[in-house]
Amino acid sequence: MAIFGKKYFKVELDRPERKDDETLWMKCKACGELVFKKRVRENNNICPKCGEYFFLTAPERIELLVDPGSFEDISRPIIAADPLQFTDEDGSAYPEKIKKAQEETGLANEIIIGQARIGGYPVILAVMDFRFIGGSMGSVMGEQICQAIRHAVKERAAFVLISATGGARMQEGILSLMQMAKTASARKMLAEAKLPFISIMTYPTTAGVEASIASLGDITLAEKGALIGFTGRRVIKQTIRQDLPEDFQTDRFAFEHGMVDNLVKREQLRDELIRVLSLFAPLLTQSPAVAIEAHKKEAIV
Amino acid sequence: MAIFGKKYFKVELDRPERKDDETLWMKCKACGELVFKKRVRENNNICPKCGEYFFLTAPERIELLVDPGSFEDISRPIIAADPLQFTDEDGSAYPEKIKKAQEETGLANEIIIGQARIGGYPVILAVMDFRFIGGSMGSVMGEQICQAIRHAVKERAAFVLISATGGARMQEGILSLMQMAKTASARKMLAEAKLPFISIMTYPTTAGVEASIASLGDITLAEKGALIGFTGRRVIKQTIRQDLPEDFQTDRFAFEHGMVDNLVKREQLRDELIRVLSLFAPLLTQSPAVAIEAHKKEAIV
Amino acid sequence: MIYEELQRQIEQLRILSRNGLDLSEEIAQLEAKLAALKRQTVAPAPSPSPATELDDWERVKLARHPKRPYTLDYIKSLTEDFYELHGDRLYGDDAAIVTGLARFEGQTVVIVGTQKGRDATENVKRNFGMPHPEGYRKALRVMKLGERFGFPVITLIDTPGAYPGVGAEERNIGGALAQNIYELFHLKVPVIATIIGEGGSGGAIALAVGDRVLMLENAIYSVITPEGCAAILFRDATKAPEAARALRLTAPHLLRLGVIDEVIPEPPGGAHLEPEMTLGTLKEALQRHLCELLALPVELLLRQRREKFQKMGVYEEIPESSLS
Amino acid sequence: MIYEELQRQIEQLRILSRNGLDLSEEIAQLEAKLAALKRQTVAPAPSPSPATELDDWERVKLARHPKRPYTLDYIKSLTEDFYELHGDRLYGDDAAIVTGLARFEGQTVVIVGTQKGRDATENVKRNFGMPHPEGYRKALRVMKLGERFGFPVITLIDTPGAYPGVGAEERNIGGALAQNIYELFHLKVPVIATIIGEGGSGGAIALAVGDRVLMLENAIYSVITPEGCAAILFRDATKAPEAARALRLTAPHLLRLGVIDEVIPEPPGGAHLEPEMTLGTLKEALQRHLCELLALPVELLLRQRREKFQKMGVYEEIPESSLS
Ligand SMILES: [Zn+2]
Ligand SMILES: [Zn+2]
Repeated sequence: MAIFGKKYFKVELDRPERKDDETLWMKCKACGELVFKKRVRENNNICPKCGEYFFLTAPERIELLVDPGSFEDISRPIIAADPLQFTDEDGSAYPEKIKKAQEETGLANEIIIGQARIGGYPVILAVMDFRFIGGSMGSVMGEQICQAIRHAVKERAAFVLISATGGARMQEGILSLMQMAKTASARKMLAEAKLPFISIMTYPTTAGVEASIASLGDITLAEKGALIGFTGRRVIKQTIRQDLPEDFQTDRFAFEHGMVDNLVKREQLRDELIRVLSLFAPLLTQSPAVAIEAHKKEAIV
Repeated sequence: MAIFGKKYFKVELDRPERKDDETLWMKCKACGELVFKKRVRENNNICPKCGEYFFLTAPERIELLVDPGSFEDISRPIIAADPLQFTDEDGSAYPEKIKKAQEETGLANEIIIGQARIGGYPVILAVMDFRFIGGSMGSVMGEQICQAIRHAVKERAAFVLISATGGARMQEGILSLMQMAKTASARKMLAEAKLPFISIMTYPTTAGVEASIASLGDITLAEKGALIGFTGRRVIKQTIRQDLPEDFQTDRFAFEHGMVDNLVKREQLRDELIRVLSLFAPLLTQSPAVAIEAHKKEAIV
Repeated sequence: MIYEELQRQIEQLRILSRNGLDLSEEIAQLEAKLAALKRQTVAPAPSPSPATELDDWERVKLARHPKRPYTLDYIKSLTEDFYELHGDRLYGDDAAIVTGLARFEGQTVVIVGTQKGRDATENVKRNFGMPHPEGYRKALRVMKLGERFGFPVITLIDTPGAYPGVGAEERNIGGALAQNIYELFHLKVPVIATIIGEGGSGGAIALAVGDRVLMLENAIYSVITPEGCAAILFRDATKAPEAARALRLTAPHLLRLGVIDEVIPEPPGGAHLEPEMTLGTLKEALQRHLCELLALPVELLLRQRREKFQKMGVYEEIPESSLS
Repeated sequence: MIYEELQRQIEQLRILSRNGLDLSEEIAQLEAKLAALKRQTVAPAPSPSPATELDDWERVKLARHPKRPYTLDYIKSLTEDFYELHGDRLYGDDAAIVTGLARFEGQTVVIVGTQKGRDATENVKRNFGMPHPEGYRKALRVMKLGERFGFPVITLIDTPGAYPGVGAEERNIGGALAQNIYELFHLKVPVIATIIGEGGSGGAIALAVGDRVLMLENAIYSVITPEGCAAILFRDATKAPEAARALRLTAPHLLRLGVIDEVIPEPPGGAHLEPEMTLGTLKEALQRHLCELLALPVELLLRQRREKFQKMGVYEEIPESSLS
C-alpha cells in the first residue's frame, strides 16, 4: 500500500502555489468586483465582496473540512477502463477523455477517498471533483465509494460523502448505471456496524448519484447554492413544455420538499459536521490518532 | 365457552323474519320506487331498481360473506363499562345508551367477531355495526379485535375486519383513544404468524378506527360508496372555510390517493375476498373443517 | 383568551405587512381560524373552586396557556447540542413537528415533539401545532434513524390534534397516524412520551406509544377537544367546561385510569410561572425512567410496551349465569 | 414510427372527444409529447445488415415496438389469478407501475412491472410507462407485503425511464429510486427481474436489483436513451443509431458485460410476431431460476445478491511499478 504516498494518488493539500495562479487578482462573476485571489481562497472560495460561492475542487473541499494534516488518501490504485470502447462523435476515445481530465485536474479519478479527522472525530471522506468529466459516476467511483465504506467499517469512522456530480458516466454505459446498485448495496454495511453516513449535496448533485448513494445518508446536508434533483432542467422543460418554478431543484426547493435535513453555508460546513459527528461520538473509534496509526501499520504489513 | 351458543352473543343469521319486516314493501330513498323488501335483501340490500346501497347490519354483512352455516360467534362475553361515569347533557348515562343500543340491535356490542369459512378458506371476521352508537370503538371493540386476532393466529385463519364506524367512542374518553394503540399492537401477531389481514372499509370508516387498525391491512378493500377519512367533513369545512372537493373522502378519493387497493361492489365482495384468500391459501389451515372441530373441542374442555 | 391572543397576533401581522411583506394570505387564514375559534369558544369559566385541586376546565385553560413552555423550550433546557433534522424524504417538511438528535445527560437521544408558535408569524409556520402527514412521517423517519444507532426516543406532545384539512386527508393522515402507532410498537429502543400541554386525540397518540407516558400536572390528553365533545354530545359548544369535566382529560384522572405512568408536578398557577421548576422535575423523571429502560433487554422492552397497551381499556365481564 | 402511432392515437382521442368526452387536456398533453418526440426522432435506420445478428438500432426499434407484449400481457399469460394491488398509502396510485399478487406455477408471487399503454387513452393513464415516485413507492410497499409472507418477487421492466416532470422532482423521485434499490438488497425473498422492452436508466434499475436479471433478446437496457446520449455527447439527436451502437445496450452486449444472467430468445422479427413462443421461453426460465433461488437459505440469497452487484464494473488496476 506504499502507493498511497506516491504522487499519482496523493492529494497535495499544502502546495503553496497553483497552476492557475497566474495573476494575483480575479474578477468576481457575480458582483464584478476585482478581488484578491488569496483572500478568496482564505474565504473558502467565497467572494469577500458579495458572498458568491466559487467552485471548489475536491482537494479544496478536503482542505476546507478536515483537521489540518489529518488527511490520508486511501484510494484503490485503479483508473477507468474502457469496457465499451466508447468514442465520441468528435473521434475522441474515452481513454483520451480520461487522460485529459487527469492532466487538467492532477487527479487520477473523479473522486478522492481518504481517512481524516474532523474536529478530532474519525471520518472516511469520499469527495467528488466536478472538473473531472462532470464528477460523473463510472466503475471507478462506484468501487472507490465501496472501498471508502469498507474502510469506515474497519476504522469505525463516520462516512462522509460529498457529491458534486452530473450523474452516471455515459461513456461506461450500463456499467455506470450498475454503480447505483453497487454503492447502495455497500451502504448497508454502515448500518450494520452502527456507523453514521453523512451525505453532503453540493452544486450539482443530480441523476444517477442523487438517485442512489447520495440519497441514502442518515443525515443529509445541502450546501447553500446546491442543485439537487434527478432529471435535468432542460429535459424536464422539453418534456412538459412549461416554465419551471423559479426555485426548481435549488437547495431551498430540496429543503421544502423534505429531501434534506439542513441547508448549510459553506463557511459553516465544517462546524456543522462537527456538531453532527459529536452526537455519534460514542459509536466512533475513541482515539482517532490510534486508529490512523493502526491503519498505517496494517498497510505496511 | 358454552356461552357461544347462548342468545346474547349469538348472531342469528338464519332467522326467517325480522323485527322491521312490518310491511312487505319499502320505498327506495334514492329512486323513490316501491320495492319488495324480500327482493332487496336477496339483492345484498341493494335497490333492485336503481342500484342504491342500503345500510347493512353486522349480521347481514356476515350472512352476505360467509359460507352458509359456517359462522360461529367467538366474542368474549364482555360489554361496555362506564369508567368515566359519563352522562350526556340530556341526562342519559352511558350505560343507558348502551342498553338502548343493545335493545335496538339485538347485539351485545358494536362489533361481532366470529370464525367462519369464505369459499372454504378459514377466516376470523370482525364486523362493526354502525347502528350500535355509530359503530364507535371503545374498550369492548378494542378487546374484541385483539381477541379476533389471537384466534386467527391460533386457528391459522385470515383476519378480515369490516369497518363501519364513526371513530372513537367519546363516552369512554381517553380509554377509547387507547384502543387505537391496543389494536395496532395486536396486529403484529398476524405478521409474525404470516397470516393475512384484509381490511374492508365501508360507509363510514373514519377517525380513530381509520387512523389505527383499519389502515393496517395487508390488503385494503373499499366497498363502493364507502366514506373514508380521518376528520369529518364538517370540522374540516369549519376550519378551512372553503368548499371541499366534490369527491372528498369518497371511495374514489381514497383510491386515487393511494389509500386502498381496490374498490369493490357489494355484490362482488364475497368473490373478491375468495380471490384474495386463495392467494394466501398455503399459509392458512389446510382443512377449515378440521380447524373448526379442533376449536370446538378445545372450547368444550 | 386564546382568541384574544390570536387577534393580537393578527394585528401584529398587519403591522408586519405594512413594512412591505405580503402576508395577506396568512392573515386571511388566521382570520378564518379566529372566526372558527369564536364560534367554538366558551364563556369564561366559573372562578376556581375553593379546593386546592384545580377544576378540569381551569386545567384545560392552563394546558393551552400561550405562555406555557413549548417543545423547543423543553429541548433547549433539557438537552444539549440539539441538532434539528428536517423532511420526510417523501413530500415535505412540517414545522408543526420538530425532530432531531440531542444529548440528554450525556446520552444521544432522538427528540420528537409537536411545536406551537409563540406569535402569529410563528403560528403560521407551525400551523398552531397541528401537524400534517409529512410531520408524522418525518417523526417516524427520525425515530427509525435513532433506532439504527440505539438512541432512545423522547417525545413531547403539545398539539390540538392533526390538522383537519384537505391536503392532510389527501395524503392519508389517518394512514400516517396508524403507521406511526404500529411502528412505535416495534422500535427497538426505549421510548418515553411526555404530554406537556395539549394531547389532542389521534395526533397525540401517534407520538405517545411509549414505554413510559408522563404527563405534566396541568396538561390534558383527550380523545376529543372539550369544545368538540360539547358540540357533538351536548349539541352546544359553549358547554365545553362541562365536557372537559365529563371527559376526565386531566393528569390525575388519567393516572387513575392507567393511561399514564407519572404526573410531573407544576408550580401553583402553571408551568409558565416557574418554568425552571417544571423542567427540573421533568428532567429528573426522564432520567430515572430512561435509566430503568436502558437496562432492559430489547425483547423484554418491546414485550412490556405491547403488554402495557394491551391492558388498556375497561369493560365488564358478563357472568355466564346471567346469560339466557 | 412511434410518432406516427402517437399521431394516430391523438386522432383517436379527437374522435372520442366528439362524443361528448372532454379530452382537450389529454390531447394537448399528447401533442406536446409528440412535438418533443419529433424533435428527437431520428431518420429511418439503414436496412438490416446481411448478418443474422440484428443491428443494435434495429433492436432499439423492436424493444419499443408498439405491438410488443407489455407487462400485463406477460402477467396474463405467465400467471394465474392475478390480483392487482393499488396505491402507495402516502400520496397516490400510479398506473405506470402495475403491482399485485398472482400464482406462478402454483406458487404465490409478487408481480411488479412498468406498464405502457396500447392506445392514446391508455397511454395517458399509464403515462407512456414513465412512473412517478408514488409508483416506485407502491412497488416497494407491495414487495415488502410479499416479503412478510415469503412470496418471491418477479419484476417486469419496460419503461423509457422515470417521468421527467415537476411533480416527480417535488416528491423526490431520486430518493424514491435510491430507496427501492437499497431496500431490494434486503428483501428476504427471491427477486427475479426481466427486462422485457425498454430498460430505461434509474427508472429501470430501481426495479431490477434481482438475484437473477433476465433480458429478452430484443430488449434494451441503458443508462440513457440513444437519443439523449446523441444529444449530449454528439450534440446531435439524430445520431441516435450511432449512440445506440456505442452504448452497448442490447442483450448480447449486456450478457458479455456481466450485467444480465440470461438472454430469453425471441422469434425472428421480434416477440410481437409470436408472443406465445417468447412467453413460453420466459416462463421456463423464470421457473428454473425460481426453483434454484427458493432452495437457498435467506442469508445466502441476500449475500449472493449483494456480491453479484458488488462485482459489477470494469476498471484498470495500476501496477505499482507504473507509479512514479
Ligand atoms: Zn462578488
Ligand atoms: Zn332505488
